[in-house]
Amino acid sequence: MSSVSVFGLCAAAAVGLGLYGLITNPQSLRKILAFNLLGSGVFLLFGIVGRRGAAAGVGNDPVPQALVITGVVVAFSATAMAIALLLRLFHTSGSTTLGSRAPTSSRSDAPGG
Amino acid sequence: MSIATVFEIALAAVVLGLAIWTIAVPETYSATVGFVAYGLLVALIWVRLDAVDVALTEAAIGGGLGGVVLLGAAARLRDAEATAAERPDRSTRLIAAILSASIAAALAFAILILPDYAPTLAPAVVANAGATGMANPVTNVLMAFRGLDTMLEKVVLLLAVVGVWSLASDRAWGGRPGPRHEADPNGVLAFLARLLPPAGIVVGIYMLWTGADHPGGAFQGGAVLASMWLLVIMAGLADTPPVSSRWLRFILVAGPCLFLVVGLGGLCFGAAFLAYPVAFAKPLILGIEVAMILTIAATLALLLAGAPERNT
Amino acid sequence: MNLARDIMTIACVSTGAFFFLAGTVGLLRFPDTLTRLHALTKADNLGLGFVVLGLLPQAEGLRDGLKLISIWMFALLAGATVSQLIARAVRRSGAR
Amino acid sequence: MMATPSALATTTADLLLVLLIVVPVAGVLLAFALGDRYVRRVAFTVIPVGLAISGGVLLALPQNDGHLVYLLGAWPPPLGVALRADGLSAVMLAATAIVVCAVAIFAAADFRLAAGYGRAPFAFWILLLAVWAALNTIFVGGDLFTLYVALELLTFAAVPLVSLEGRAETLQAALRYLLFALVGSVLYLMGTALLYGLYGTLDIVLLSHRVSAEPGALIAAALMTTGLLAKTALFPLHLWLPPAHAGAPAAASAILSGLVVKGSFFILLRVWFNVLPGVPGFAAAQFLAALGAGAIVVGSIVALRQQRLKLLVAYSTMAQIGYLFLLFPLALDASGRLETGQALAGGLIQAISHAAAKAAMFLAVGSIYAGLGHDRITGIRGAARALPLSVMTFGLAGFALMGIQPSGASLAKELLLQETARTGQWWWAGVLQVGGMFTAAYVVLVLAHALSPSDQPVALVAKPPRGSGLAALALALCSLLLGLLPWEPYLPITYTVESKLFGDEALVKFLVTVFGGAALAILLSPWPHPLAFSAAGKTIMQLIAPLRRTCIGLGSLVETGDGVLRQWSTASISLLLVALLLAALMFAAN
Repeated sequence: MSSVSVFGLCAAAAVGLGLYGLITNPQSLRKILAFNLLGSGVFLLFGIVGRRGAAAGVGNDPVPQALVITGVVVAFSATAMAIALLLRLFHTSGSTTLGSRAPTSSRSDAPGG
Repeated sequence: MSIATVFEIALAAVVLGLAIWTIAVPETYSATVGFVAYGLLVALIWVRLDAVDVALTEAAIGGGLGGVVLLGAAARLRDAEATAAERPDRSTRLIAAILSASIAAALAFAILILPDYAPTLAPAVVANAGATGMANPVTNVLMAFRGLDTMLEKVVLLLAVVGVWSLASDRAWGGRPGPRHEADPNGVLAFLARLLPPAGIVVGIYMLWTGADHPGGAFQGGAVLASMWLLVIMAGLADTPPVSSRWLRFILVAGPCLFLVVGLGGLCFGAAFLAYPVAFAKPLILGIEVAMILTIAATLALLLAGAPERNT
Repeated sequence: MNLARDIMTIACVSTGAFFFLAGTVGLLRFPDTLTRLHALTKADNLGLGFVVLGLLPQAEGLRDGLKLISIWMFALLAGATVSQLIARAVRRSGAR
Repeated sequence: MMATPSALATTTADLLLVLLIVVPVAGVLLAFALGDRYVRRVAFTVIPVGLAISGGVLLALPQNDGHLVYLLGAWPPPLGVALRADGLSAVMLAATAIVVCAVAIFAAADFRLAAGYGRAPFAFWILLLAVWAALNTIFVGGDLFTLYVALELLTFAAVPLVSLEGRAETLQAALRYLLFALVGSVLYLMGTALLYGLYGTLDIVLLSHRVSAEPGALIAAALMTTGLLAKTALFPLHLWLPPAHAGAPAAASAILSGLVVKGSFFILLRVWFNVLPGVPGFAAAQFLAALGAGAIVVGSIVALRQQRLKLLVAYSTMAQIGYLFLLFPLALDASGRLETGQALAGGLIQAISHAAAKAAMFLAVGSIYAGLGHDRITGIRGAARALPLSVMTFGLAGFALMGIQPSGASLAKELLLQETARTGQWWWAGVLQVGGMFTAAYVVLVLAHALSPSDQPVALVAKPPRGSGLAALALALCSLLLGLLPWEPYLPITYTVESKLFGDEALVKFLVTVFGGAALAILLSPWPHPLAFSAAGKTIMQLIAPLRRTCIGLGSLVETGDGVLRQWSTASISLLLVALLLAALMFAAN
């Protein structure tokens, strides 16, 4: 088994685990963690693609590497923003879940203009 | 099976074990700790894949600053865990498991059947490296060939800051982000915060400088600088600046602004937007990177600090 | 000469790995936070120290050697500070 | 280096593509650096310039054979990134510029955003410009990864708009939106990685030459499509849309509902029509349209059951998004290949028409809310007298949406109906007609309440500024007149649609739509109906009471089902199911 296959399977498994965690974990923070896991699996996928494209004395195709660096930055910003939202939500309402209390069924006149 | 393969399989197994731990362990805090360890080990995978630039980024972000954000949130939300909603019932979890496994299987299948002849742009990148005078191919892709992506990514970072700040209460708008850190000025943390930053700043600048020809770059260096600033803040030696501060705003836009200006300069003096005149390519790119490292350091630190909370 | 270097590397890195192993076992097996901390810092200081020592003969130049040593120094500094902070937090909260 | 058709000398017109991105980005940076006091001024400097550039693209395109290309850094793909504009991008650019302009004028007078130099205006104006920059990049981006970055830019600009007011439920809506959108973009990114692994480029034109229907490409297509569906909030992946769009301030809702969802939809069009037109095949296209039909039915029925006007309009967006997906099966040619033809043109005109009309609707509802202090549908009787401009705007936008001549929606419907006849897919013709009727239902419902006289004089909490009302009205009129514009230079329209503005046929269509809608509204809306206040109305209502009870029961069932689908775990399970089904259908077709 080459390192590409080993880490390729690892990446696929990370994606699967991330998806599972996103669906089943009730706390938002755990969902954010799962999203990061999912993201790192996808980045590894780029790494494998790049590793297969090693040529011209470069051990890993630099284009996917650059894409991953950009992607990591974006994923980090997303995490930071999600955490800020979550903390603010906790501060405002004391809840940290994405409870799907349907806004349709609330008969109260919630303000929102 | 060579020793390298055994090592790789063991590494993959440990990484997967940590991933399972992160998803399955009941307490959120333990899960977060597991994720930080996972991020550091994934950086090792990147080294094995011969992508050291990415490994540095992953270690600085996935295991480092990202870990700090997540751990901080986990610590602040510890009390909320008791009130959290229940897990979905068993059948939902079973369906979720089957579907996630199917997606993972499809992905694994797609990876394993990738063509034997792998298409690559590595030769093209190496052949065109002369245009920038820099030897690190990743830096060349980021700064020259795909400059637009890098510039837009910096705007994404800035928008994340706007997004985080927009969560402030109206009363705290313009104030300082995050809680005030009071620490013993003679304590060990304050000692570390005086000792480490000079060295850390040198390391950060070194990573930027060496990024021209070797693995490294503005983002990795910026992450080091950001952590130094945060250390000083956490030790109570300095406070976060108020978000209305003019110089802070300028630093936060300096990187993308200079990128934009140089890009437009390429329009006037070079071949196209975001093209560098060959003679000045290296100094121009380094100039952008210097502005960028400041912007990145400030942005990352402020994203970690959170929304403005207090006016004093 | 090369052989001597390699032998030294193998010996030192193995010793380092042993300390890491012992430290991890201690982390898992010791009864309370302070003793676990003790195991952890031993692994960091000695384990990493030996690994760095073992790698020094393989370094290609003075610059690489200095980098290796500074990595060890930074790890020492961070480890010492953090374990001190943890220990103090433990003593304050009274938790064991 | 690959020789591409784009490796030609660039002209001044091509430069417009760069400016499309640079100008709003520069606006974002400048507004951020200068701070609270100047954000609005910066926005109002940037917006006319941006409008002029979009107009310039519209003018320049026919003179350049319908294609503009710019190679960034003079690096040709696959190494570099190209910006390209065709007719589709040009009309979307123009529509976006006009909507942004109108919303900006509305927001400038909106007291919530205009008051002081606080946090909300600072965020709003920067995010508005950022949304614009992201959308422009999406419309001219020629590289799948650049499109990904632009998509993330769009998400990062849209999410804080949702939580601008900082109430707990908007924070929760924003967090849901962010998380679900992130999952969507990760799925998209997965597909991108696979495509790069297979073909060594992410450039759209190069990929279109290289892609073939092999297993890896099919999996990539399914993953990317699903990710984009999640971002577009197509039923049953719409969990985030109603609370997010209903909770934001009016101007932000207009942007979110009118423009932001179109960004991911446009990328989906690019992927299906430009990158891999031969890959998805018949079954997958039918599946997308079936989801669209589901969105129309569920979205409209739930919209009719809403108590709050903003939620009604948000659910209407969900239904209208479904309408957009009807174009996919209609664009198939005989060999199962997607054809850049009239169906695509119809779908795009529908998207533009919806952008203008829905933005106008949200702005009008915002004014009604500001004026009355609430937006309960049962409490807006007499609003037509108190707030004539807003109610008229709502009505005109509603007429435009339901496809009254000469609105853009009617042209789109005409084009799509012709395609159903050409391809022999009569079942979609039925869905198209019913869709129009459902739209009429909730528009008529709101108008019936707003137009009926009130027992006591309506007390206005605040008087909405005239400027903002006029901006919304202008948008509604735009949407209503879109059908008269000459689309042929930009979109592949082959049939001539003779304008039958005042013919008998147009009148019959109008009456059928409106009365069908009225019947649906009476049958499906659970609220006390304004008809019931007159004597004749009472007898009618009594006659149909049993039927109405059944229908309302049915509606309540649909609403419950919608509630289940909008739970996080159900929605994310649906997401994975959609991905797997799409992949299976594509495998079956190839």
